[in-house]
Amino acid sequence: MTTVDAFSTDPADAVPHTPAPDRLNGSSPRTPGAELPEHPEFLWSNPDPQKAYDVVVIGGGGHGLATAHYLAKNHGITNVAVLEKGWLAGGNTARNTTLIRSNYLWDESAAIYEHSLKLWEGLEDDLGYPILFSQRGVLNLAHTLQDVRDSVRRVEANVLNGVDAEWLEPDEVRKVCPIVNTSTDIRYPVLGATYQPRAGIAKHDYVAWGFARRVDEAGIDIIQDCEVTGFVRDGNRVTGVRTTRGDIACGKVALAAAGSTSVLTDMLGLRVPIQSHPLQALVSELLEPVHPTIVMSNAVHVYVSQAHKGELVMGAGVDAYNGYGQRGAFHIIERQMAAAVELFPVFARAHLLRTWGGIVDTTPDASPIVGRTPYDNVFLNCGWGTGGFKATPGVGWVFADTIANDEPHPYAAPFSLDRFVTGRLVDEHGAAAVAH
Amino acid sequence: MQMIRCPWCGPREEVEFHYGGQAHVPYPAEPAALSDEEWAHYVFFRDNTRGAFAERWSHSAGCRRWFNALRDTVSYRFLAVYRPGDPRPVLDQTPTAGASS
Amino acid sequence: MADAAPSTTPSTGPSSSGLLPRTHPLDVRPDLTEQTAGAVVAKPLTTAVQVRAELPGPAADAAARVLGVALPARPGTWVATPAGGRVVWLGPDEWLVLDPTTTPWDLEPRLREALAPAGGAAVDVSAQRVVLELSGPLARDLLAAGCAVDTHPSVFPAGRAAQTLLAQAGVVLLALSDDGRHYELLVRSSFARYLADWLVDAATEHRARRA
Amino acid sequence: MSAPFRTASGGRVERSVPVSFTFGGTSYEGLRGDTLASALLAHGVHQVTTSIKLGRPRGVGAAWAEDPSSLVQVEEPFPDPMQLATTTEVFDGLVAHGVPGQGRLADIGDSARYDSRHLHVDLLVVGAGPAGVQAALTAARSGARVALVDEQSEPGGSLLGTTDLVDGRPALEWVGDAAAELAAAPEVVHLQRTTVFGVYDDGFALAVERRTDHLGGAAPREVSRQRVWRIRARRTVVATGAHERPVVFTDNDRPGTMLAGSARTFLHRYGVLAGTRAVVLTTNDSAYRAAVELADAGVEVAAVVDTRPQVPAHWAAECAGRGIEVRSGSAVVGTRGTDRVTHARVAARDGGAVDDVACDLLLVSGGWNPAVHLYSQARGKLAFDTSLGAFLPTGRLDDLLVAGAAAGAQELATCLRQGGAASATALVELGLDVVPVPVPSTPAAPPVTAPDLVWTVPDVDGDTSRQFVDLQRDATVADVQRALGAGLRSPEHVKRYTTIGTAHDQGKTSGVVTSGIIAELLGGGPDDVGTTTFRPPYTPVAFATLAGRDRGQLFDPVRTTALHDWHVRAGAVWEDVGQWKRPRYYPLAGEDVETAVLRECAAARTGVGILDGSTLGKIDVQGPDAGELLDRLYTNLMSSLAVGKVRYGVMCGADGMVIDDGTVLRVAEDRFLVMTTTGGAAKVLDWMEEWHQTEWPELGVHLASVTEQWSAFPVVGPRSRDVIQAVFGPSGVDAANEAFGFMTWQDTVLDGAPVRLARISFSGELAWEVHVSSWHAVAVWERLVEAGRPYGITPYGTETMHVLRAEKGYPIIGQDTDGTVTPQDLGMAWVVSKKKPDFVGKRSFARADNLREDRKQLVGLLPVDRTTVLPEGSQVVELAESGELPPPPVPMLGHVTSSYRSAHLERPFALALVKGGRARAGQLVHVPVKGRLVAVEVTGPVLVDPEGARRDG
Repeated sequence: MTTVDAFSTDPADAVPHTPAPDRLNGSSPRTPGAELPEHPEFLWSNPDPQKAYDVVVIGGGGHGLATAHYLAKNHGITNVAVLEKGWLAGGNTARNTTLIRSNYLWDESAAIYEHSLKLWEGLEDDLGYPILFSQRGVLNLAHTLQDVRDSVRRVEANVLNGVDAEWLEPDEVRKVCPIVNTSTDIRYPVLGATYQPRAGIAKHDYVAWGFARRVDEAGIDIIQDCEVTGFVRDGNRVTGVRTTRGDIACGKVALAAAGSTSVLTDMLGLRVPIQSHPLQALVSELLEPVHPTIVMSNAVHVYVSQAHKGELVMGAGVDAYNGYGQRGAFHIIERQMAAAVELFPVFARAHLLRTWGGIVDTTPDASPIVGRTPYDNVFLNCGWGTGGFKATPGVGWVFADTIANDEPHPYAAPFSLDRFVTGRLVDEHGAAAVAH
Repeated sequence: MQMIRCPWCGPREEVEFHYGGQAHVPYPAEPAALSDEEWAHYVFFRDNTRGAFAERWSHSAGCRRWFNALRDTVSYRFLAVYRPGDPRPVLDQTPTAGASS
Repeated sequence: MADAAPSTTPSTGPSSSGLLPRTHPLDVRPDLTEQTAGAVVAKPLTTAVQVRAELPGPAADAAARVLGVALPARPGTWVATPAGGRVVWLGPDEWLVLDPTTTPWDLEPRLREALAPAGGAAVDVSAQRVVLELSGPLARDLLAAGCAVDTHPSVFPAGRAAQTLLAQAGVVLLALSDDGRHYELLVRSSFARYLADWLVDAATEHRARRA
Repeated sequence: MSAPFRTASGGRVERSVPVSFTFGGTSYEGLRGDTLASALLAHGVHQVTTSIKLGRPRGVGAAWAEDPSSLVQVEEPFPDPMQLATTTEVFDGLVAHGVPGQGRLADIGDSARYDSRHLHVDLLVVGAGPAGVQAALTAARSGARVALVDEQSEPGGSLLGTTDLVDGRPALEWVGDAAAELAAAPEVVHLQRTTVFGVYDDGFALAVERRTDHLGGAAPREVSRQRVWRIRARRTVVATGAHERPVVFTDNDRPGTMLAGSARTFLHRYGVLAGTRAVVLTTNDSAYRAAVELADAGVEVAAVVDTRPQVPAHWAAECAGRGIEVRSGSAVVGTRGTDRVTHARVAARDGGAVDDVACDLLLVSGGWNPAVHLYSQARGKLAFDTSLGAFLPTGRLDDLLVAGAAAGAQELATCLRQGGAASATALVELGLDVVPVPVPSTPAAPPVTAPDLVWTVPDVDGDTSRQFVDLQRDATVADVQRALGAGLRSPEHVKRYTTIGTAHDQGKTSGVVTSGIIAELLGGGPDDVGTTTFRPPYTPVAFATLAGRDRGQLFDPVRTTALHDWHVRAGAVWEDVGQWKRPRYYPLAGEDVETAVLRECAAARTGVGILDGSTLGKIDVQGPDAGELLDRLYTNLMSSLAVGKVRYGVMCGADGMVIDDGTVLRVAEDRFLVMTTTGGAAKVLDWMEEWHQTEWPELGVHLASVTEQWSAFPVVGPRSRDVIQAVFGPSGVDAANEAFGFMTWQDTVLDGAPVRLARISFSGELAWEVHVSSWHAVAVWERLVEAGRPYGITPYGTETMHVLRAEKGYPIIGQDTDGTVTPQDLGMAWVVSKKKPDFVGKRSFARADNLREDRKQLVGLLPVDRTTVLPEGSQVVELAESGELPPPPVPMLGHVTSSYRSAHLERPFALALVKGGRARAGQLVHVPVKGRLVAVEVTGPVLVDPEGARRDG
């Protein structure tokens, strides 16, 4: 650990600042694992926008902040503003289920997600922030013979791409996660699972705030409550951004606005093949540790981990219709609960404590769009669907590189807007990719 | 769980319906005459409107009929439903969600 | 291999006329009525033909001539035929004819010959669905356990019909009386056992109360 | 064990029905009607648990769901984590203990039942307090369909905790009469122990009814433990009351510290004195009632500490009459004690000495927060009302009204009036004739003195680290100060930094206080800060409750064919294909999957086999334009098919990728039968309807699913003709090649049952598909099996079907394709019409990516060792010059889509999608298998009978 000495990477070791003896009067031992490390005394300043910046990043979520971080760190570009229309990291960063993995099928996806995963593995040191990256592994369950084929295919591809992956038979699944119902008499028995041991979870606020603090330290302006209302255009260039906090001139513009991307691209007259959908998530109350890993099941539609404080965190399905409302329909949650209890009988009496929704920007091939646009100085990063959080450092890195060099980073190149014209898609759902 | 007003069956629960994306995107008269880019726009590019959005729905668990709806993508509220072939309705007022008095 | 022949209570059963025997998907649930505290009865196999016609129009007129009753124009309704069957509205140009008095291979060609020249269509769907009768004081409670349609007699009296979901099965629900105590459910044959099992499960408390 | 703090009489508990329970290892006796909290308090037990981070003792802070501190784990009758002592009803055999913050799940599944009911009403009334009861009565008398839903064990709401009079008699008598009237009204559903936990669009509300929890081990097993009510209401009246708000001061978490109104509830509802000597801290008039009533009940009230400089004259007199000291302009600045309050530390607000007043009960009232959760969930906007010091609804919503204390009403009379008025307003809007219900009379309320707005009482030494804002999270004013110091301004950020409001109570008592504290620290009002979002559920709901009956075999429908029982009797091993159960193979005694499949394959290739193919999707397509529609959707020409003939076809999406395939029978000039894959049945019908209805409504064509109507049995193998001839010959069928050619069909009648025979082969063998009404499926199947007995007819399952078709190179859509595969990639350019000007997907074939030479193409693979069965999903690679696998990332050529051991070829084989695969025919590539590199030869996909001689036999 570097800068924040009270922190530890292992949540089990996490101890708050030592309480004064009086605070412990009549005490009993604190609850193991129910504690998180505290945040630092200072995170970011709240400057007013300046008149001009070399780069204006639109979107103060994980992606925008990571992009700003790597602009500063890797490219020495610090005359940068990150504009956030609401509160920092209050969009999908605050609403996701924090799964981090790289076991994607296609080479292009595996490359960028694995790049991201490697960055995650060093991120705590880079940020000097206890992001609680816990590599507890992910199981993707197979329930049908076709699931098994797709799973083996993905495992074999992962291994050849240098991504850790293995296929587990049901008895091995039980060893990794004893609470999964592997009996053969359930409606869709577990026929096995893929396993990526290096996958994990992190604490999303800590991640975003860690990036934000570094960005602030680098002299980059984080400007909240600053909604973009228009662009100033000069031919093939955008020279300024109109905002609710005044006009800001810019050398380059980087869009990292996830579900709200279309609102911006519509202002630019730029068509982007994304659709914004509600995606819900939920948590239970805090529970003693029961679930040591992450389990995902496409067929039964479940994704669940137990977060650091002990709450079960689950992602639900994407609502079918377009929506910007940051909420979804409850029947999706109910179906999620049925699936959870089916696969994890011990969850029956866990309680749904809170539900919420984010806005995911989905593309026709379930892969992101990262790269240049028809504008010379406008760069686009969107379309991450349910996969955005895990990509945070990776996309920050390659997007910053793309912005700095005016050409796509090699990991970004396959994800160009142009692929929808050529047909060279990176079709992750066609290839039975798993959500989240 | 919303109620969606099927133009034929009346209000039914959302789970009886299937979403069909943006409405009024006709199949090109002569696909072969389109450039790759124009064709790509037909196949893959749809509006992603924040606000009133004309879209297609099918009452899949009911009468199996497709229809169009104007829906606010922020409040999710259905502003109008209309039959295929009918033009997009013009609304008198901008809808708002939430408190009304 | 088929020595453990199932009971054939609700089905037509082996015919004495040398015709091929029929089986009913719920032959294996002979105790369905008992298990649902008397609420559910599997009805015998019934001739059913799906009819398509523009209404009003010549095909609809032709259908009315064959059936002896006009196709109901109002969505979500059914009407009785003179032959003792029903014509159920399924869509603005789609109806389901149920006729216990004839065979599919009689009714389908008759309707098709009458309708097709006028732009309509008729399809034998007799084996596509089975019919369950739901009656008595528990009927509405069982429906409320899995069906979101309001079955209150004030809004769903005799003559109303709804294609909807009951639990996770698509059904056509017909109201047969004005007192909320008599319904028919049409369910696709492949879902019939699921739905029967679900109804038996839904009747658990009623069954226990009766015991 | 006696209960020393139980009053001699009064309360709603049943004094003649004692119940025994165990808490924290100690046995206690309570009364039916007690909560765990009231029963413990009756025994003088205040401390329930310790806090999550600091291990500080925590007690009962409130009387219902807003309590932030009395977390317990129920152990018996079944482990239930994170319950509140204040909402858990006691029963014989209850075993529970306090938990600091993490509950424990049972290590076994829960066998209790959970179910749900739909309920449609004109008016949903949430809350059976005075406003709610009056609203429900009004609606009931007007003949409306009404649901009155309340979360407590009996109606009354706030009246359960008071001595109020209504119409000159005890308020609960009025409530009781109202409940009786509602029970007799035919269109009223009155649910107690039922929490409306979420309000959604279009009048949809979800409630959970706790039906048997209070019965403990005596709960009947067949009765669902909890029931979800899915309520669809045309109008909703939210009458959920208000939660009392604490004041934050140093050591405000010590057991014995309690909201003032809650002490009244414990007294009046449960007959329990929460202490012997009390200090009351208040910012408003309401807590004086607690002081006076507790004093009257025998509690020594040491002082009422009122933060306001001027105390209300009426209440000052009431206190004086009871010898209760009132200290105006003062506050409690701290507490003393260890696991229970021993002293309240009282000081004047403008400073001065601290007076430690001995007490074992410290009652607090910082005002009232209307329970606006449901209104806010429904997206109602809130505004801070400075006179009340609370966030209030800003009005009504289209179909939701708020009445009573939830709307900010202070007095009982106002609550009653608002409840009736809201109901009447709603009914008028619904077009119902309102029968007004007179507002019952209530005694005149004393004049109200304006409340004070106090969020925190400063610590005398300026130490804010023991001033608890969120007791469950051990979060203090100091934490809020740190958050602001770190640069955070949004309450959402402060919430995340401090974790305030994220615990089990979701900030019911801490949320508004936090906004107040932030506002105070930053300058400005709570309105500038706002609140964090109220999200469903209002109180936690068990997963299993929401799962309801969708568990076990009812989790997802099992679809069965007409032959299901035959398969069961034949010992089929099942495969889940979508929702269908299909026989995968039929093992004989001692057979494993491999031997069974080899046997079944051999039978089909050398004798005759029979498959239940009834799950294949079937669509009847009728009308003069039937052929035209099919031409537009299939890649090949269907309109040219002659009546009596069969044609194979492929459908693509607009992107040119294969989405389904199957055979098409032309039944008549204006009628086709379209066969789809099992998994594609619904999708293809939807696809056809979508195009027809939305793009080409002018086409005269009608579509109908006949999937269940027709059962379909492929009879396959060199002896299939014998079987077909034997069964259908007597009906006039001639199965000879000349009379019944490949890809033709004929109708016949078997003992009165119409049958359609089609010479279709998905196996490469001589084969017929027998189509018959599912009414006769069993009979016809049994006839076929009987007739086939001399030829060793063998029923086979999906596994053998897969092997047979793979040997012929026939792809399975969804197994050998993945949404990125074109017909050309499958080697099926022949199925793509060059004559048709257009069909769906055609334009995409001309895109740049579709013209690449190195697209993945379907090929056959033959392991050179003739023994390895390549695992399906294995990747195909090219080796480095060295003959070894290069280091990652290893370039991949494609993957194995299907792989089997072939009885016919006497070797394993596979189908694979391989880059530029067709051009690689004859080349060797490699497949890594469990760390080994298996050399395979690339071949064409058709490995058996490429000339089709067998099929055409």
